[in-house]
Parts: sequence; C-alpha cells; structure tokens
Amino acid sequence: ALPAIATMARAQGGPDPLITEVQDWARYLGDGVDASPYGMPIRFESDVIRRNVSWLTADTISSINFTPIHQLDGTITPAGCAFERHHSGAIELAKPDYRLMINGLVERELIFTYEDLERFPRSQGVYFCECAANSGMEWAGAQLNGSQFTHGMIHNMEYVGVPLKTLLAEAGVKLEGKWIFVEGADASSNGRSIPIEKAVDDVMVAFKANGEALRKEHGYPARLVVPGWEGNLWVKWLRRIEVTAGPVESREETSKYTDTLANGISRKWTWVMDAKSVVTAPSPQVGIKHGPGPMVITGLAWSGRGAITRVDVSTDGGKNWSAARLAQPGAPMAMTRFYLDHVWNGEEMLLQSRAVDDTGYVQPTKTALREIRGENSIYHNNAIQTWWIKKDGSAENVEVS
Amino acid sequence: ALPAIATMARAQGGPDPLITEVQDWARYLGDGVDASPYGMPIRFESDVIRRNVSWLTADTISSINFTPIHQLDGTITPAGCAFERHHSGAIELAKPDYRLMINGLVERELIFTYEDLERFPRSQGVYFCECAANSGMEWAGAQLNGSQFTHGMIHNMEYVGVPLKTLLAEAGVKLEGKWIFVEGADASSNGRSIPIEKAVDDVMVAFKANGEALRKEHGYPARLVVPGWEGNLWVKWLRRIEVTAGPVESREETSKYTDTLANGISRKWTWVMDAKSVVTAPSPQVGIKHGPGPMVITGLAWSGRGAITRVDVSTDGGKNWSAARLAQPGAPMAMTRFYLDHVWNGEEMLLQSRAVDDTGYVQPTKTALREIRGENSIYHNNAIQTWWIKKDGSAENVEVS
Amino acid sequence: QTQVPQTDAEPAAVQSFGLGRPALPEEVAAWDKDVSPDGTGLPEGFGDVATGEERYLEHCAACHGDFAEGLDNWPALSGGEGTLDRADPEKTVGSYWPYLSTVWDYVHHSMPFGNAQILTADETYAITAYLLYSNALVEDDFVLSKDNFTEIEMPNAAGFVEDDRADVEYPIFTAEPCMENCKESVEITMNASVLDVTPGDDSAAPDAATEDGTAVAPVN
Amino acid sequence: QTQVPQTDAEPAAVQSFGLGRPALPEEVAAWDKDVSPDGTGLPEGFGDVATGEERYLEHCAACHGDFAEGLDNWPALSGGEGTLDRADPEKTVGSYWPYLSTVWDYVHHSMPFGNAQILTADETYAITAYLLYSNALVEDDFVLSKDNFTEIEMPNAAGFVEDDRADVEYPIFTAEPCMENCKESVEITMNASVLDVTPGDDSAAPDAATEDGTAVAPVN
Ligand code: HEC
Ligand code: HEC
Ligand SMILES: [Ca+2]
Ligand SMILES: [Ca+2]
Ligand SMILES: [Ca+2]
Ligand SMILES: [Ca+2]
Ligand SMILES: [Ca+2]
Ligand SMILES: [Ca+2]
Ligand SMILES: [Co+2]
Ligand SMILES: [Co+2]
Repeated sequence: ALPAIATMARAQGGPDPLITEVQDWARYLGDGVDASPYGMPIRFESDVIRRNVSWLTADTISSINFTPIHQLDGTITPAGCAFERHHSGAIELAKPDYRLMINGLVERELIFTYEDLERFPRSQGVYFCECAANSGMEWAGAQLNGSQFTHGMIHNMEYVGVPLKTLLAEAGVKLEGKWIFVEGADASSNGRSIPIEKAVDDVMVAFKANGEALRKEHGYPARLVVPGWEGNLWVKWLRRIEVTAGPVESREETSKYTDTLANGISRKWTWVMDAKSVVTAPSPQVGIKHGPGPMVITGLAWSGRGAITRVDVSTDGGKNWSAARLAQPGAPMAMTRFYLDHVWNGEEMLLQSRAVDDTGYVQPTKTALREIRGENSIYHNNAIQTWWIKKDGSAENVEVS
Repeated sequence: ALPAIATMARAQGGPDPLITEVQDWARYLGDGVDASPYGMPIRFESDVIRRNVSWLTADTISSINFTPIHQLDGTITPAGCAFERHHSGAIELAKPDYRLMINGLVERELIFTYEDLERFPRSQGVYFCECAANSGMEWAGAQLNGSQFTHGMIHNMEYVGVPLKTLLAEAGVKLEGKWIFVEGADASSNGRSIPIEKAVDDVMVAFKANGEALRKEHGYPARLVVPGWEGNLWVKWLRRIEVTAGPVESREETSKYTDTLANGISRKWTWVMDAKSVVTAPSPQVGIKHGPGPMVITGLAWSGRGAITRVDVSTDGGKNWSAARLAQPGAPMAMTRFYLDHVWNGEEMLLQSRAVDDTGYVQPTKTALREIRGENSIYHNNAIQTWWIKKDGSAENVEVS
Repeated sequence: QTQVPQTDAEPAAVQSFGLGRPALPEEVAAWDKDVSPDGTGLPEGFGDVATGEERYLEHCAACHGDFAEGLDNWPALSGGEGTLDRADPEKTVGSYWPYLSTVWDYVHHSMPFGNAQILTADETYAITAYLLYSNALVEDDFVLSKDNFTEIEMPNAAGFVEDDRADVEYPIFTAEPCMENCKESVEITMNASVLDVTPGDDSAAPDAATEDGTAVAPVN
Repeated sequence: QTQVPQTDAEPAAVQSFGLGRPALPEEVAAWDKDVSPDGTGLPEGFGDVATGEERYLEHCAACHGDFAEGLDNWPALSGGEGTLDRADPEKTVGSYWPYLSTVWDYVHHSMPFGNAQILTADETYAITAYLLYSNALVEDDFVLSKDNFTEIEMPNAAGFVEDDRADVEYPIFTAEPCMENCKESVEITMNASVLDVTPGDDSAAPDAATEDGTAVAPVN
C-alpha cells in the first residue's frame, strides 16, 4: 500500500506541474532594474483601486472616492489608492507657482514660497485622515455592501511638514487672535475655521506623505494636517492662513459638516473623530473562499482622541466578545491593525469589531448612537459595523438587534 | 513716504501676479475622483525615481538600482521608488501559480498555496532592507556623487506576513535542524542559509509592503523579511524553505557577500547590518539653493542591531558635533529620520552624521573601518559619510583627514 | 555609556527665522475675501432681487434650477422649511443656513461651479438677494447692500449648538463594555442587499435606491 | 476602567493549523537540488574536462570567455591567484571559492544566465571539471563524478573566518564619542569629482573610472 502521505497527494491529482516542471520564470530573465524607474502595482492587483459611487454626487468633480481598505493590510495606506475628496477637482499646482499667505491678526503679514517652507524645522508623524462623512450613508440603515464603501473615506500616511505653530510664530499672533481660517488654492477654497489652541498644538503644513511629495490629489505641494480631526479641515493646496477673532462660519462649517439631531437642532464644530473600527476582511467584497478551518479576521481601528488600546471582536453579533491582537501598540491619532486568529466552523457569523481608546471611550452600537443623534446626522457615524458571513463564505452588510 | 513694508515688497517688483490675479486652478475645475483609480506622482516630481549606474554591472538584469533618498523625507520608502536588486530579473508570478515548499529536516514536508499563507496568524512591522553592498563603491575612496548612489540601496517599508516560526512549527522542525536554506522562484534562486535561531526569531514571510501587495520587483506575491540582516537574505518570490543540518554555502554566501580583509582572509556569515546614517540633504544631488540663513540638514539612520538612540551631526568635518533631533524615537531595525535645524553662514561646510544605536555602538569613521578591514571588503561599509558644501551651495562627496 | 539621547520629536521653539517676505496690501486684498457673520470682509456694494434673478438665470439656474429648487443631483438652494426634524431633512440656504454671510462668501468665491470668482461684489449682493427672495425671506423689491446686510436674520440661526459630545456622549460611551452573554438573542434587522445600491458587477441601477424611497444620504 | 489591553504584537503559538498539504517525493525532488560542501544533494553522474569544454564553449563562453577569463563586465571564472591580499582582488572560482559544491550547485541551477536549469547532471559535472581545469586545479584528463567530488580541495578553502565583528570591532566602536574639538584640523583628502563616474547630465563616460585605474567595485 502507498504511504498515507502519497495517497493524500494523489487524491489531488498527483505531483503539481507548477513544481515538477521548470516554469518560464525559473528559466528565463525577468525585468531589469531600468524597467520601471517609478513602479506601479503588478497587473494582477488591478482591482486594488479607489472606487467612487456614482449616485452619491451630481458629478465626479465635487465628489469622493474610497480607499480599498478591504484589500490592504498593515496600517500605511499607499498614496496611489488613498481616498480623494475634492470640491472643485484635483488641481495641478507647481512648486514655483505656490504661495502661502499668513494674514489677519498677526504682527507681520507674510508670504512664503514653497522653498521657504522647506527651510523651517520639520516634524513627522503617522496620522489617519478620515472624512467626517465616512460611514455617513449608513445612518439610516445598512446600505453599501463593502468595507471600501462603508469605511473607505480614510487613509493613514506618514506626514512630514512644518508645525503650524512655527509659521504662526514667524508672523506673530496677536492677543486677539483666537481662531485661524485656512483655505486652499482651488476654486472651492474649502475655507475652514480652527481654534488657535488646536492650530498651535499639533497641526502641520505638510509637504510629504509616505516619504515622497504629496500626490496632486492630496494637495501637492502643501496641505494642512490636523491630527485626529475631520478630513475636511485638512485643507489641500493650502494657500492662506488668516488669524481671526472668531470663526468665519463658512459654507463647509455651516451648510456642511454640521450634524443634525432628531429634534432638528444641529451640532456645529464637531471636529474630533471618535474611536472607530471596522473588520476590513472578511467583508462583502472579500468573502471566505477556503471553507471551514483556520482563518484571519482583520481590521483597522483609530481614534481622534488618542491611541487605540484595545479592539474586541464578536462573531455572534455582539453576544460575546474576544480581545483581538493589535499588530503594534496603538499610536495617537494613527490607525492600528488588529487580528483575530479564528477557526471557522463553517456556520454563519455576525462579525463585529469594537474599538477602545486610551480615554476609555468604547465604540458605540448603531442603536446607542441613534438614540442620541437620530438618523439624520450624516457625519461622525462611528458605530459598530456588522458583516453577516454566510455558510458559503459570502458576506453582507447587515444590521442586528 | 511709503511704509517700510511696501518698500520692501516693491523692491521685489510689486505685488505678485500669482496672488493678485485669479489663476486658472482657482477658477476652473480640476480632475474628478474617477481620474486616477490608482494614482502616480504628479508630473513635476518625475525626477524622484530609482536610478541605476550602468557601469556597475554587465547588464541591467542582474543589477541594482537606487532609492532617491536625497529627495524623500520621513522614514517610509514609497514602493514605487524603493531600490531593486535582482539576479535574474524581476519575474511575474501570479498568486494562483505560487507554491511554497518546506522540506528537509521536518516532521512533515509541506506545500502551501498563496491562499494558505493568508490563513495563518499575521505579524506586522516596519523594517529597513539594506543591501550589504550599499556604500560598497566607496571603500577605496569617494566615488559617487549623491546620497542616492552612495546610500540608496536601502528601503524602509511596513511589512505584513506570517512569522516564519509559525510555518516551521506547522512542518515540525526536527532536533537536527540547525539551519534553513531559502530560495526564490526566479532563475537565480538566490539561495541563502540562515541559522535556525534567527529563522524562529523575527523572520517573516511577507506578502504586503506599505499596506498593499508586494510589488513585482520586490518579490510578489511573497518574500522573506529578515529584520536587521543584509538584503540578499530577504529572498524574493520565495518558493522553498529547507531545514538543514548545516549551511549550504551557496554562491551568494561564498563567492559573494563575504568580506575580504586586507590580509586576504574573508569574513563569512556577516549577516547583521551595523548602525549607519547619512545626511540625505543637502547632498551632491540637492545643493543649497537659497543662500545663507536658516536651513534643515536632514538624513536617515538605522541599525540592524536595535533602535537608533541618537544621531550626531558635524558641519566641520568631525571636529565638533551636535545631537540632531530624531523625528520620532528610534524603533528596532527601522529607519529613523533626523533633523539638524541650522543657520548657514554661507561658508563651506563638511557635513557628517554619526549614528548611535541602543547597544551603544557608534558609527565609525572611514579611517577606523579601513584600519580593521582594509579597502577590499565590498560589503558592510557603514562608515561616516562627508559632503563638502561649497560657498555656492553645491555639494560634493569627499573624504577628510 | 553614551550621552543622553536627544529624541524630542518637536522642533525647538525659535523666535523668528526671518523667512518669507511681507505681504503687500494688494496681495492681502486679493486673497482675504472671506466674509464673517458680523459682516467683516464685506465690500461696498448692493444689488436688488430683479438684477439678482437675471444674473442667477445666467450663471446658476442650469444647475440649481430656475427658482433655486435644485435640479437632478445638484443642490437645492431653496425650500425645505420645517423638515429638519423629519427623516431626510431638506437643508437649503433658507431652511438650514444660519448666516447670510456664508451665502455671500461662498457664492462670491466658489460659484459658479466650473467658473468661480467671476462675480463682482454688486452681482453677488444681487444674487444673494435673489436667493433670499426664492426662499420667501424678502419681498421682490428688496435691495441687499453692505449696510443692511447684517440686519437679515436667517430662519435657522438658532438651530445650532456647539459640539456637546463630551457632555452628552462620552460619559455613556466610557462604560466598561460587556464581554460575555451580552444579549439573549441576535436577529438581522436590515440587509444592504435589499437596497442593492453598491457599485459593482452585480449592482442594480443607482435609481433603485431613491425610487423605493430609501434614504441615500449625500456625501459632503 | 476598561479591561487590560491585549497588545501582544506576536501571534500566539499554535501547535498546528492543518494548513498546506504534504509535499510529494517527486515535488521535493524537483526543487530540492541544492548541493552542500559535504556532497549532500549531489546526484549520480560524471563528466570529463573535454566534454566540459565542449559544453562550456556552447553555453558559457559567450559571456565568461573561452578560458573562463571573463569578458567585458561579465564575471571571470578563472585566474586571480594570489591577489586576495592586494588592492582589487580578483575573486574567481579558482582564487576565491572555498567549496566545489558551490560551483556545481550554482551552475546547475542558475546558469546559463537567461536559460537556466537546462544542464543535465552529467553536463554539470563536465563543466565543473572544465572550470577546475581552466583554473589549473586538475589535469586535462580529469573526470569529475559524484564519487570523487568531495576529494577536491579548493585553494582558498581555509580563506574564510566566521563573522568576528562582535569581538574585533564592537568593543572599539562602543566608546563614548567625542563631541567637541575632536581634531586639530580637517583636510579634504579625496573628491568624487576627480573620478567623475556618477550618472547624470554632467557625467563623464563610465570608462573614465576604470581607465585611470581607480577601483570601481562591482555591486553584488
Ligand atoms: C455647473 C453646475 C453649477 C453652477 C452653474 C452653479 N453651481 Fe452652485 N453648486 C454646484 C455644486 C456641484 C455645488 C456643491 C459643491 C460642493 O459641495 O463642493 C454647489 C453648491 C452651491 C451652494 C451651496 C449649497 C449647499 O447646500 O451647501 C450654493 C449656495 C450655490 N451653489 C450657489 C450657486 C450660485 C449662486 C451660482 C451662480 C452664481 C451657482 N451656484 C452656480 C453646482 C453649480
Ligand atoms: C548571457 C551571459 C551568461 C552566460 C551565457 C553564462 N553566464 Fe555565468 N554569469 C553571468 C552573469 C551576469 C553572472 C553574475 C550573476 C549574478 O551576479 O547574479 C554569472 C555568474 C556566473 C558564475 C558565478 C561567478 C562568481 O564569481 O560568483 C559562474 C560560476 C558562472 N556564471 C558560470 C557559468 C557557466 C558554467 C555557464 C554556462 C553553463 C554560464 N555561466 C553562462 C552571465 C552568463
Ligand atoms: Ca478675512
Ligand atoms: Ca418640523
Ligand atoms: Ca448590487
Ligand atoms: Ca537540500
Ligand atoms: Ca598575495
Ligand atoms: Ca559626472
Ligand atoms: Co464634524
Ligand atoms: Co554580509
């Protein structure tokens, strides 16, 4: 009789020709080192791309696309597929044409060139940038089928730039200066008001992301980085910082980015992004294809108020929870990757994740959030997400009791 | 009389039309969110690319190119311009065609598919990968004019994969198994021997770098990550791991990657990369263009033996040193960015940087290293680099007494 | 053994680097055009409803509709009164915006979409007057000017409170979470597949979502 | 307040996941072809110098030269005896390689460059024999086989020591570094511009470097 090991393998059709036959790539030469001076992903990964939802906006110019978080791992978002949100399109602004003005309640109104910026002391940090509308389509119920669409208005990059406090000190903020108003060089300008306390805390004028120059669509050559606060404040193609006595109450902080409660009253100045997490895979776009047995449940967690200290995962819709493994200790205002090493028995699962940050804040359920805010808030939906994993391994966005 | 402020500005030719006239990008629309599902750097950054040195190798296939570290900042290397070293070209290997074999001194010789790998518990870490030949052309004297060429055989990426110890446990290492031999699927195979202690410590079989799938040229779909050890061990397109009793003494660990001393005796098994640093800018490819005044001197430091705790910078060729600012506390086997905020008086400088790691190891001078090793070692040149900054701001690779 | 490591992540505070150059008054004037609720930033000028309607029809109606009622997916600028406390509130200049200054500022800087910054101050006053008119907030003979600007009270001016999550939510959401047997039973109450609005190979037409009356919140 | 955070970066040790499948003997045989210094991995077979020369001229000489002396920038495989302790050592199979097994293994797996894994075991024995001959290590009637393989002693077999940086260098390089007035004077002793080999707009021809005799170490 054949040894057990051989029987098992024969059952699979005998030796694998991918192993027993010399493949072309093991005989001939591949690409040389001059083939791609700046490389792109291999063609097999052409589905790992930003996607937009055509019915969300009137056109694709003032619109948004979504990071393919369901296919990524680790915490860094590659710039090439980091989500974009513009209000009048991604503009092309060359460094020699770049000017940054500081005006208003300062001792010296100043103009900087791009080269000037590079002469100031720099700081560096990995921060998440989340659109306040991330998960906004889910307020009234499960709507979009995929973590890319429900949670993909976010990226996490390593930024380098000049602390805003350094630039403000250069201009000399007057005592009456309590706010700043920041705007971009694009037609929308996307003006926003930020309290001076935050402005001189950790805000930076960044010119690099993930090591290299900002991409065009992320504000080349310089954007604001406002750690932990909503993405709309991270003004791209930054051209002006005005020190003011009060908030300007611009369109982006009145008509938009205000959160209407059930009673019709709206919260304004909701800047900070509360603790949130999502299981990125398995999820509707990436079902389980391998059947029962060992598997990895993974996702991302982040908090605008500090570092993630813990993420719990439930496979039964929130009846029971287990602490997931954090791939690295949480860092302030940066994404944390979590893993739950699971053995799937092939039965249905209702997958959830729940983030906890170092303030002790625990990510709420959809019910808990709606009890306070109703269903019309659009923004700041940081509720627990549920994926229904079916017996065939496919997954769907659902809500549970 | 005009106020002083206006006089100053008039001296520059009056109001800047880039400010006073509405520019096209402030009037019309830019690109929509469907313009680049996977984006590339803006065209103005087309010089931030990998470059090769044609005379180094007989052809561009078994060759190397260099990361443009002189133009990057922060610590993450974008995959698109992270250096490449192949021995028979970058091969195209699809996930369905991928097989990983574990054989030799194990209880169970196993074959894994790519999907199998994704089912094991994962780990994540940012690690530098430095070719042992980085700075190798500088052993006998200052040769290449640019930090990209002298120090660019390095990258620093966030890797995700399966700990090798998990895969080895799955196969069951026998007591006699003291080494592993790892090889790739390309024609060169680049087989290397690694002691079992390192293999079960922090080595991983990685499938993601900087969040996304490995690029083709970095070993898609899976490569070895050997934190702190020379890049040649980070086998790409990994296809086989054999547990052995002794080292195979393959071509890459005898003919190459051995370090010949002045007396003709060669060191072998020089795996770890000692602490090293370099001022990335200013440097020969990026001179000072702005004249005297405030400026940023910046660079990178790393150690294969732990975390960088300190980097000193000298502007006078090593007579006097100041501690640079570390952008973030050093992390083990990862790159650290340092800054020296400097006021340049317009005189010549002899710029150097000197890394210290948490073992207390201090990066040596070229003289100190040559005293021990001579000039024929090719590999592991971690000596202090000097850039001569001239009065016109241009820079040159020099050696000093 | 070695010196105390210098690992401060933050650059040292420095008084002044002497970088940049003074901004000229003309330059500040060119870019500092934002308008605040108290009228700060408003230039001299005025405009009446009739002129505003003319300019509006010329520059705006193609997207926002003749009466600012919106068109297709382009934003409505009028209507929606009394809907803020209902499902799917209609938020417009009339029903939602707390300050008139925001209208002036945004229209003057950012509209018309695709051809921004072409409106003069007078034209902006006139169009703003027309938007007030289309929201039934002024009569048809109204003239808006720098002088009477801050007299206009917007209907939803009192409709906003400052972020109160720290008081209202954080105490509740900072309780020790349950880990075991947290609820008796779990039922699925809603499925994305019912709506079927996700783009992709298996997507229904986008209209399916709005036709069946289900909320599809716009992203902003 | 909340439970002790679980922040172990490392996955828990698990006995077995039951993933993967057993490797078949044919599969292991197809990939496990490496050869070690003690002869482990060598297949049956043999080859003589004359046959080796034939095969070598057919498959190898175009790059490595008829007598393995190297061609242009392609590696030399013979020569270089006695150069290891001089400037620019010539490292070849004969002058440098400690083990014959490495030649057999590398040629069999990785050569000819661009058409790898085409040589039979006998052909590899023959070419290896020819490379020994071209390095004057065997006579022209030599036949290499699995049986006499480990009898061949390579000239530089004793030329290697294990990494001794920990003993030789770390004590020296772990001294407290000088911070002030560390040397009297500093002079520039060497300039890259003299060599002028850097690629770029202002580059001299690559040959400049080697023509003037300056070391241009190959990268490997
Ligand atoms: C080509 C289409 C187009 C034209 C023409 C146009 N708009 Fe708009 N308008 C838009 C879009 C798109 C938005 C939303 C922009 C965004 O959210 O970034 C918008 C937003 C607005 C808003 C803010 C709506 C809200 O609820 O926040 C106002 C007010 C407005 N437009 C007024 C005008 C006026 C006045 C004109 C003419 C002077 C005009 N628009 C011309 C497309 C247009
Ligand atoms: C098309 C050119 C080409 C052909 C044909 C070729 N080689 Fe090579 N050979 C190379 C290159 C290039 C390298 C270096 C590869 C590397 O470093 O990754 C090399 C390396 C070698 C080495 C290692 C040299 C060292 O010092 O480490 C040996 C031995 C070798 N070849 C033998 C052979 C033999 C035997 C044949 C024929 C069966 C052959 N080569 C055919 C190009 C060639
Ligand atoms: Ca202003
Ligand atoms: Ca009502
Ligand atoms: Ca669908
Ligand atoms: Ca073997
Ligand atoms: Ca000698
Ligand atoms: Ca040159
Ligand atoms: Co908000
Ligand atoms: Co080495």
